[in-house]
Parts: sequence; C-alpha cells; structure tokens
Amino acid sequence: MTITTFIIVSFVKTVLALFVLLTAVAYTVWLERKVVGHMQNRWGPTRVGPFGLLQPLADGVKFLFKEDLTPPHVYKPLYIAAPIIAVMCALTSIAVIPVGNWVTIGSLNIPLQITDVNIGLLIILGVTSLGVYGVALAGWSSNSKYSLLGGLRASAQMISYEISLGLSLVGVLMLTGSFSLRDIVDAQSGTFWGFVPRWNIFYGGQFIAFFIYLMSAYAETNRIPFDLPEAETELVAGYHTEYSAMKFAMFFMAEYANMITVAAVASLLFLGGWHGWVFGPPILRALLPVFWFVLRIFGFLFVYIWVRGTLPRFRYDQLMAFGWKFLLPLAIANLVVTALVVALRA
Amino acid sequence: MTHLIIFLFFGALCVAGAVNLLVQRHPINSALSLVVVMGSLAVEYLLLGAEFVAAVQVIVYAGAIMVLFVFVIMLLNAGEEEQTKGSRVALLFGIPGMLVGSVLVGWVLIERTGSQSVAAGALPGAPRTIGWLLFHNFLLPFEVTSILVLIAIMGAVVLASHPDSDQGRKES
Amino acid sequence: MTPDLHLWLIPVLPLVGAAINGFLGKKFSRQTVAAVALLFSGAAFAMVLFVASRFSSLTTPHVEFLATWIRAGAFQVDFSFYLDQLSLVMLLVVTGVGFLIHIYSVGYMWEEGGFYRFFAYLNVFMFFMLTLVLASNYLLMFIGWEGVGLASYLLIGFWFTRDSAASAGKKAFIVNRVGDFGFLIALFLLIRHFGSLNFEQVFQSVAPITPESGGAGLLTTVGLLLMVGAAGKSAQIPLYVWLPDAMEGPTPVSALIHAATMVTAGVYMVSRSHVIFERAPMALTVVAIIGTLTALFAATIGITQTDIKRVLAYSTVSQLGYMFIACGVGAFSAAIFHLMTHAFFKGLLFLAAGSVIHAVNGEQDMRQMGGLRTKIPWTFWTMTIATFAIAGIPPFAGFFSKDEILWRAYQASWVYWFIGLFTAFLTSFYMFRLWFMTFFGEYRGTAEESHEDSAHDLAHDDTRAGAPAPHGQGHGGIHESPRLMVIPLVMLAVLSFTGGWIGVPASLGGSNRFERFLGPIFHSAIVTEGGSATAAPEKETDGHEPQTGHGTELLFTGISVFAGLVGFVLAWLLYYHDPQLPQRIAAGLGGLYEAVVHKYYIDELYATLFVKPLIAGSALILWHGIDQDVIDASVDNGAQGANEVSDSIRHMQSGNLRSYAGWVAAGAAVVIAYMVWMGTR
Amino acid sequence: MVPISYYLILSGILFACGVTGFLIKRNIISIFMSIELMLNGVNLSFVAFAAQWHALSGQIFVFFVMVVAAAEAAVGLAVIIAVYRTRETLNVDQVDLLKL
Repeated sequence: MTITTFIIVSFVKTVLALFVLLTAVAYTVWLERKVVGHMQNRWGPTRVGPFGLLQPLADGVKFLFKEDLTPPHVYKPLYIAAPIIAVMCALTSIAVIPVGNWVTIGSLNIPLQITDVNIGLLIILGVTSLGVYGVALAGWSSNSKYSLLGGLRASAQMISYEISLGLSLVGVLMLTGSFSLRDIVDAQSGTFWGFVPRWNIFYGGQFIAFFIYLMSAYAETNRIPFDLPEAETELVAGYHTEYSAMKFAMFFMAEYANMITVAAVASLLFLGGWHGWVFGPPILRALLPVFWFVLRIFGFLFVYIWVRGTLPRFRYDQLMAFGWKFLLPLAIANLVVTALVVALRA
Repeated sequence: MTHLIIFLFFGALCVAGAVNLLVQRHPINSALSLVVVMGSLAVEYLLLGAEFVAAVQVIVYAGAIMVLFVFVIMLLNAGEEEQTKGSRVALLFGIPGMLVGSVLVGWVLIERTGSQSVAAGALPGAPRTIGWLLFHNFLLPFEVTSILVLIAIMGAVVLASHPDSDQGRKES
Repeated sequence: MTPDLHLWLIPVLPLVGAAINGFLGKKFSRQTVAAVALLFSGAAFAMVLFVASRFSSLTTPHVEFLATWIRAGAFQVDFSFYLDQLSLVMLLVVTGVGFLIHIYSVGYMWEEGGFYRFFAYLNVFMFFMLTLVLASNYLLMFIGWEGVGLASYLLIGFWFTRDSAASAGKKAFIVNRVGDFGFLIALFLLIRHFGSLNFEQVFQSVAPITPESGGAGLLTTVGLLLMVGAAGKSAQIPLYVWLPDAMEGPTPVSALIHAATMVTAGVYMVSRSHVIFERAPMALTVVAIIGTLTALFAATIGITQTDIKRVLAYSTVSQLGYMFIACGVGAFSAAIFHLMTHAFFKGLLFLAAGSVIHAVNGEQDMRQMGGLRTKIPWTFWTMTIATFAIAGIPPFAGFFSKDEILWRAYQASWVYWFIGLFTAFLTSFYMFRLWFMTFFGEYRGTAEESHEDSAHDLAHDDTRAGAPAPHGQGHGGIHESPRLMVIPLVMLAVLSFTGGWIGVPASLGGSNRFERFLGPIFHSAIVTEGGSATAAPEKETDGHEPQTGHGTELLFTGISVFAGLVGFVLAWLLYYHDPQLPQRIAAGLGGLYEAVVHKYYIDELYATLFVKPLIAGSALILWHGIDQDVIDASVDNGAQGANEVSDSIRHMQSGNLRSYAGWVAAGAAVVIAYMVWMGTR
Repeated sequence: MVPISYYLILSGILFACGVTGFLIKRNIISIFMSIELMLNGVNLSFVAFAAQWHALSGQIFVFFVMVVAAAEAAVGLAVIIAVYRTRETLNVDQVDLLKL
C-alpha cells in the first residue's frame, strides 16, 4: 500500500484503539465497582442509567468539571508532568498489541494491530518500565510525606517485580523464538492430543510462568494484594494523594489501562491469544477471534477484581521478600527447566 | 529524506537533553533530561537498525538504571545543588582540555570516516542474530560480565546496608 | 705427558680445609680443627710429592686447563695451572714448609683463642699461595698475590684485640697496595701491548725484542713496575717497612708467611718473568741495586734490634735483598736456590724463636733472656744449626746458596759483591749476637712470674675450658716446647743442614744439580733469542765457567766464609766475652747508633711524608670537601628539593573530585593530541 | 541516507557534554549521570561504527557497556548512599577529606 494509505489506516486504527481502550477503562471501573459491590452484598452503582451503566460517563464529567487545584509547595513542572507520563506509558503499550487476525477491506489487507514490530514484547516491557516514572515523580514532586512514601514504595516495587515479570515471559519467548506478539500467538494455534489447545500454558508447560506473571502483574499495576503505594490505611492515597480532578483521573486511567495491557499480554502469551472457535461468514470469521480475545481479557479483569475483593494486603517487607526470595528464584528455575525442555525438543 | 529529518530531530532532542542536564540545577531534572537523551538515542539506534539495542536501551537504561537514579534522588531527597567554590583546576584545565580533545576527535572523525552514509536500518541487529553472537563468539565475555554483575549486586548490598543493621561488617 | 695430573687439587685441598674450619670450626674441638687443618695441608703436600714423582715423565711446561675465566675479543684469561721446574720447587717449599709449620702451630697455638680461625686463615693462605705459584697467567697469579696479602693481613692482625697488631695488619695491607698498584699497571701494559696475560704467549711475544730493538723501553717500564710489586710483597726498599711490624702476628705466621713463602713471592714473580727482565737491563740493574741496598740497610738495623723476632724480620729483609741481587745479576736459579734454603733456615729460625718465646712465656726481648741453652736443648741445637746456616758457614745450606749469589754478583760487578760480603758479615754478626744473647750467659728474665704483656695471656681467659695442654707443666717456669713443636724444628734443622747439598757448585767438586734442574726454564728464553749480551750471566749457569777458573771462585768462597767467621768472633767478643762492651760502643757511636736503633727513622719519615699528608688530605678534601660538601650535600639537597617539590605538587592531590576530573581531561586532551599528531604524520 | 559522521559527531557532542557535566556539576549524583551520558555517547559511536563496517560485534559491545553501566550504577549509588549517611551532603566539593 502507499505511504498515504498507510498513514490513513494507521491513524484510523490508532483512534479506534484509543477509543476502545478508554471506554474499556471506564467500564472496567464500572465493572469493578459492580462486582466488588456484589461480593460485599451491595449493589454498586445503580442510579445512573440501567445498572448504573452511565456511571463512568458521569464520573468523567465530574472529573472534567472539578476544580483542578494545585497545592502549594509542589514542584510544579513534574507535578504536572507526572500524570501525563503515567497515562502516556499506559496507552502507548497498546500500540503493539494485536487483537486479531488480518481483515481484508476492499483491496488492502490490514492486521488488527496498530503496528506489528518484531520486538513488540520488548517495547511493551520498556514502556511499562517507563511507567514507573509517572508514579515516582508524582510521589516526589507533590512534596508531601505520604506521596513521597507512596512514590518510593511504588517505584521500588515496580523495579523489583519487573524482573520476575520479564523472566516469566522468557520461557514463552524461548518456546516461540520471536519477540513478535503475532508470531507468538500464531505459534499457539491448533491443538495437541486432539483436544487440548496448543496454548503455552498447556503445551509449553508454562503454567508456573503464568502464575508468576500474574502475581508480578498485580504488583506492577499496584493492585491488591500489592497496592502498598496507595494503601489508604497507611498513607492516605499514596502517590496521588495531592492530586485531584483530571490529573487524578489520569492516574486512574493509567492504572486500569495497565491492567488491560497486562491482561492482554497474558492472554497473548499464555492463553493462545485470539484462537478459538471460528465459524460463519467472512466478517464473522474476522471478528470472532477479536471476541475470544476480549473474552480472555475480561476474564483476567474479573480475576483482578475477584482477588481485590477477597485478599488482604501484604506488608511491605513481605512484599519485597515475596518478590525477591520467592518469585525471582521460581522464575529462574522455570527458565532453566524450559530451556532444558526446548533443548530436548530441538 | 525522512530518515535525515528523523535523525536530526532526535539528534537535536539528544543534544537538548544533554545540555539541559548541564544547565539544570536540580538533579531530578537532570535525571529526567537524561532519560530523554536515552529515549531519543534509542530512536537513533532504531534508525541504524539496531532494534534490539534500542529496546534494551529503553528497558535497561531508561527503565532500570535511571529509575534507580530517580529512586536514589528521592530517597536522599537531594535538593538544588549549591554553587560552592569548587576547584579552579576543573575550569582552568578541564574545560579547555575537554574542548581541545573534542575538537580534535571531531576533526579526526570527519577526516577519516569521510562522507560514507548509511540507509535506515543499515545493519539489522535482530534479536536472533544478536543472541547467536552473544552466545557463541562472545560467550566468555558474557559469562564474565554476569559474574561482574553478581559481584556488583553483592557490593551494593554491602555498601548500602545500614551500618547498625548489620553485625560485624565494617562500616562502608 | 699425563693430562690427568689434577693439579687443581693442590690449591683446592687447603681451601676445603679452610672452608670446613672457617664455617664449622667454631663448634669443633681443638683436636678436630687441628686434624682437619693438618689433613688438608698434608694432603696438598702429598699431592705435590705425587706430582713431583710424575714430574720427570712430564713435558714441561705442563699446562692444565680448567675453565675459561674471561673472554673479551681476542683477549682471554683462563683458570689454568702451569707446572714447570720453577713452580715445582716453589710447590715443594710452600707445601713442605707449610705443612711442617702447620704441625708446629698446633702446639704453639693450642692455648690460643680463635684456634679454628687461625687454621682457617692459614689454610686460606696456603690456597692462595699455591694459586700464585701454579698460575699460568699473570691475572691468576695476581689473584693469589692479593689473596696471600689478605691472608697475611688477617694473620698479622690475628690478635686484633691488641691495637699494635691491628695497626700492623693495616700497615702491611696498605704498603702492599702500593706494590700491587705497580703490579697492576704492569699487567695493563702487558694486555695493552701483547694482548695477553698468559706466561707462554707473553714470553713468546717478548722473546724477539732485544734491548737495541724498539719496545725495550716498554719492557723496562714493565720490569720496573713488576719490581715495584715485588718490592711491596717481598719487603724491599722502599716498601720493606711493613715486614718488621708484621711480627705482631703469631710466630708460626711470621715463619710461614713472612719468612718462608709469601715474602718470596716477589722473587718468584721476578724470576718467573725473567724473560722480560733479561731484555730490560736497566730494570735488572735497578733490581740489583735495590737488592743490595736493602740487604745492607736491613742488616745494619738488625744489629741493634733487641726484639728477637724483629731481628729475624730484618734478617729476612736483608736475605730477600740477597735474592734480588741474584735476580738483578741474572742469576735467577741462584735466587731460587737461596729462596729455598732461606725458607728452610729462616723458617726454622722463626720456629725456634717461637719455641724460645713459648719457653719464656711470651717474652720477646733478648735482653730478658740468656742461658736458655740447657733449659731448652732441642730448641737450642736446632737454632744453632739454623744460625750457622744463615751465617753461611759450610756445610750448612745457607753457605752454598749465599756463596753462589756472591759469586754471581762479583761477576756482574764487584760493588754488589763487596756490599753483599759486608752484609754477610753483618748477618753472621747479628745472628750470633742473637744466639749468644739468647742461649748463653745467665738468665736475665723473670719468666716465673712474668705472665703479662703476652698474647698468650690475653688469650688465656677464653681457653681455660680448652683441651688440656699437650705438655705437662702448662705455663710453669722455662720449659721445653711440646713434641708437636719440636718435631718440625728437627725436620727443618735437617733440611737446613743438608738443603744446600743439592746445589754444590762445581768449584767444590759438586755438580750444581739444582741449577741444572732449573736450567731449562732460565735457558729456554736464551735459546729462543739466541745468545745476546743479556744472556751472558746465564750462559755459564751450568756448572763450569770458562773464563774464571775454580781458583778465583774458591778464593771468593773462602773470603765469604771468613766474613761469616769474623762475625761469629765479633759477636762472641761483644755478647759473650764482655757483655758490657756493646753499651760503650753504642755510647761512642752516639747519634749513628740512635739512628740505627730507630731504624733510620724511616717509619717517621714515611709518616711525615705520606701518612700525615694523606690523612690531612683525606680529612680536608675527601671528608669535608667531597663527602660532606658534595655527596652528603647532594643527598640532603635532593631530599630538600623533593620535599619542596612535593609540597608544591601536593596541592594537586586536593581530594576534590572535580579537580581530579580537570586533570584527567587535560591529560586526555594531551594524549589525544599526541595520537592525532602521530596518526596524521 | 545519513552520513556516518553525523552519528559520530552526535556521539562526540554527547560525550563532551558528559565531560563538561562531570567538570561543572557539584552534586555527586549529577556527576554520576554525566558519566552515564558519556557512556551513551560511546554506545552511539559503537553502533554507528557497527553500521559502517557491517560488524554486529559493535552492537554486542553496547550490551557489555550497558551491563557494566548497570553494575556501576548499582555500586555507585550504594556508595553515594553510604557517603550521604556519613557526610550528610552530596556536594563533592565538601567531600574532599580523602577519608571516610
């Protein structure tokens, strides 16, 4: 295709992806409130719209029209930059995530992915690792002890868990031999023993890696049980104590966007991406994989919420000990085993 | 053409970040500008085709090392650096020496490398090939560096561990 | 020609003994030490005897090559040994007399502290002396030369606790240096002009030179320089002064080193390089003159000395003078002959004197002796033989050799002969004086209670625990020496009685065997350069001379014997018949006597001429001038400068990180500039 | 097409900036960052040369440089923390006793 069409298509895809993502973020919040509510025997949001379905919209409006106050004594440039960094990093990583097979519109054959780079996974890792800055700077720049402690905790926790996160992915990479997410997904097509889907979690024996990834992901996204950085009971709201209105919303969005991203990555790497039962007319054949994929992500998000609703919070030293003394060795062991397996298969 | 434009843009970003690192008084600003430098350097690497290097640059440098810096800055709550009366040597000899050296080097570089130019992605450093090289031709250095890292970790632990928190070890 | 003669064993054996005694002797008992020393020196002697037995079957000179020492271009010096008649004679003398004196020393030194030290030194001396004798080139000879000097220094200063002994040792050493200096220069000249130090090569290249031809001047210079060396080692004028003082050492040492062997090294060296001397008549003349002067001079001093050992010392000097006369007139074989006999009887004299001293508990002043004839018969009789020998009374050894020399001297010039004759008279006079004063008359000493002022007593304290004295009554009254000391005396006595008979001149119906034995050496040179003027004296060294019949020779023999008898009678008159007379004569002579007693004030002269200026100069120029103002000053200023410089540079080490960075950047700039410059040119 | 020399000049500029920072900065952390800047400049030249000579080893070197830089950062920051504990300052001009 020509450069102009390429640009047009990319632009369209980007806008689409962003729209979908932000909507998803908004409704993830709704979903969480709903689910946790039911878990705690309450209704959750019900007033705005049926089942409170318009609640996220109301929240958005609220954020928009709230007074955007900046406390004194904050280090302004970074105070402003921090949430932007956070949300940018969160949104960027969506760019390399494939959501489905190729679709053919007229003459041109488009991948359901903003861009397919052969080091996609690395980019995701890099971007998420950059996400730390948002948190850290927010905590530091807003010049309050709660924020600082939150920021410190957050950055330390993220750095620590990033290692085991990355290591847990390496197993899959070794099985596939590529960084391209699309290749990874394609490698998981089909079944073995006739009925078991050829997903890495099954076929590659990566379920340990999968759980390591899951826990690390919780930590990465500062979710319960690892939400030390914003532990309400200890330090009011952690790194975004001093934030309000749109800036706070940005952190909010960033967190949920990250949740979605890690969920997407998990399903891509371990659960065979969009593979699933495909049937019907071409348009349906094109969209069903997307459906399966979204289903998986939804499942993940549900687990997130479920965990939040059930598990208590770690203590900080426990958190670190867990990360360094349990997850990391486990990931390395898994790595070694996988390497042996790969070597034997080859 | 676009190639040159991209190069110039990110090159300018690089230089701007570097200069900003110098002029900023507050270490955290310097750190962030350094992050900018690294990010745009990653793009330059991409232009040269070293995609894996670029990724690692972002992950390791921007994502780990610089985070470490920021973390330490926050930990020590480093404020504006006060303009103490430093040594005159640094200004009398260091700066001129630096200028002379860089001018000479620049001249030599222009002289020797001539006007040979590279296309975008001239030398694709795909992860596969890099890995192959790393684990065949450069296996020994690789292992040695791993040991180096191990030792560095232990040293860091020893140094940073609180003097009274550890028994028997010498205060570092 | 037997290549496996193992000459090297001869010097090495004593060295081994020295090493054993020197390094381990401290723990040994005296018996062990003595055994070791005697074993090795005796072994050396036996080796020499073995060599001598094989000698007739050798093609002389026999050179035994051991190893290459120095090789610089064409110039090469080897560790190689050179055996011919001359060195054989020397070997026999050195090892034989040396062995006897070793035996003697065991008895003599038994009471002494540092017993092992003494024998270690003695063996070292043997080693170097044998090296000197056996050397096949001047350099190796020089090693021995210096070595014996060292040994004599150590042994003279053996009782280093005594100041006089220490200073005597130093004196000997320093005076010898003067001679060695000349010797060295001679060697340099040889290297310079003949490119070699090997005897054979040097003599080969010297042979064609005649006094008329060019290069004679060179030979004269070399000869004179060699003579300087010889004068130093053999105590000739003007360098004799060390020898009398050397008597500070133990008597066996005086006997071995300062009478029998070392001091004769000069004579050996001169006659070894006779080829050079024969071609330098002037040098020969100088040698002769020095010899005569020394002989006379020392003899006159000898008359007045009262210390028994000093008398002997001066007589040694004058006897050496005789030998040099012989060398000077070209009668090298006669010189060697006298060297040998002198080794016998002078060694004997010293040993006997030592025995006397031993008997009277370290008293050395003859005026404190007398009437010992009956108390120490062995010593007396042996000493008598020696005295007669040295006095030149036939048929004792000394007679033949001395007579030979005188006869040769007369053939060269009547002046030599006359002075030699007078010296002979003086010699017999002071020897008999010694003889009478020591053994006749009544005892004047106080040996019973005199236990002080003697080295023996000095040594007593540390030898109390030593092994029991070999002789019964320890240090009671006057007593005969232990058998260990008597045996060598007797053997030497026999030698000095019969020693001369191997050289009976034709005039007395003998057929000078000794000369014929040595003939080949002192002829070889002549043969090579075919009967020139210098060879005249040598030509008739074989027994019969054409121009002067036996009559004249007999006449001269008679005269010299008569001179000896006159000396005897005079001594009898003065010191036996009328002991008061000498004082009166001395009073009559007055100033002259004083001068002679004080050895012509030579020591004082030297002190004023050389020693004081030297000390003053050293103090002023070397010490204050150079050492303090140059060397020390440079060191101090260097330290000072370093201090200041570092004081200024210290500020670079400011501890300020950024200043370091500045330096590094500047240095980097320099390096880069250098590299660019190197790269672009 | 971009001339190799551009990349090299860029790396040179970065390196020079690093040196300057080392020289003029007082804060020890900033100085440390200047070092990192120098390393980055060198890395760029490595990659550029790799592209020029078509030798991937240039990029490999970059990895080693990064690893060393990481190790250095770990130790160096630990040292900085230790220094801060004893000196209560990060100003290198006040840490010149050459002893702890």
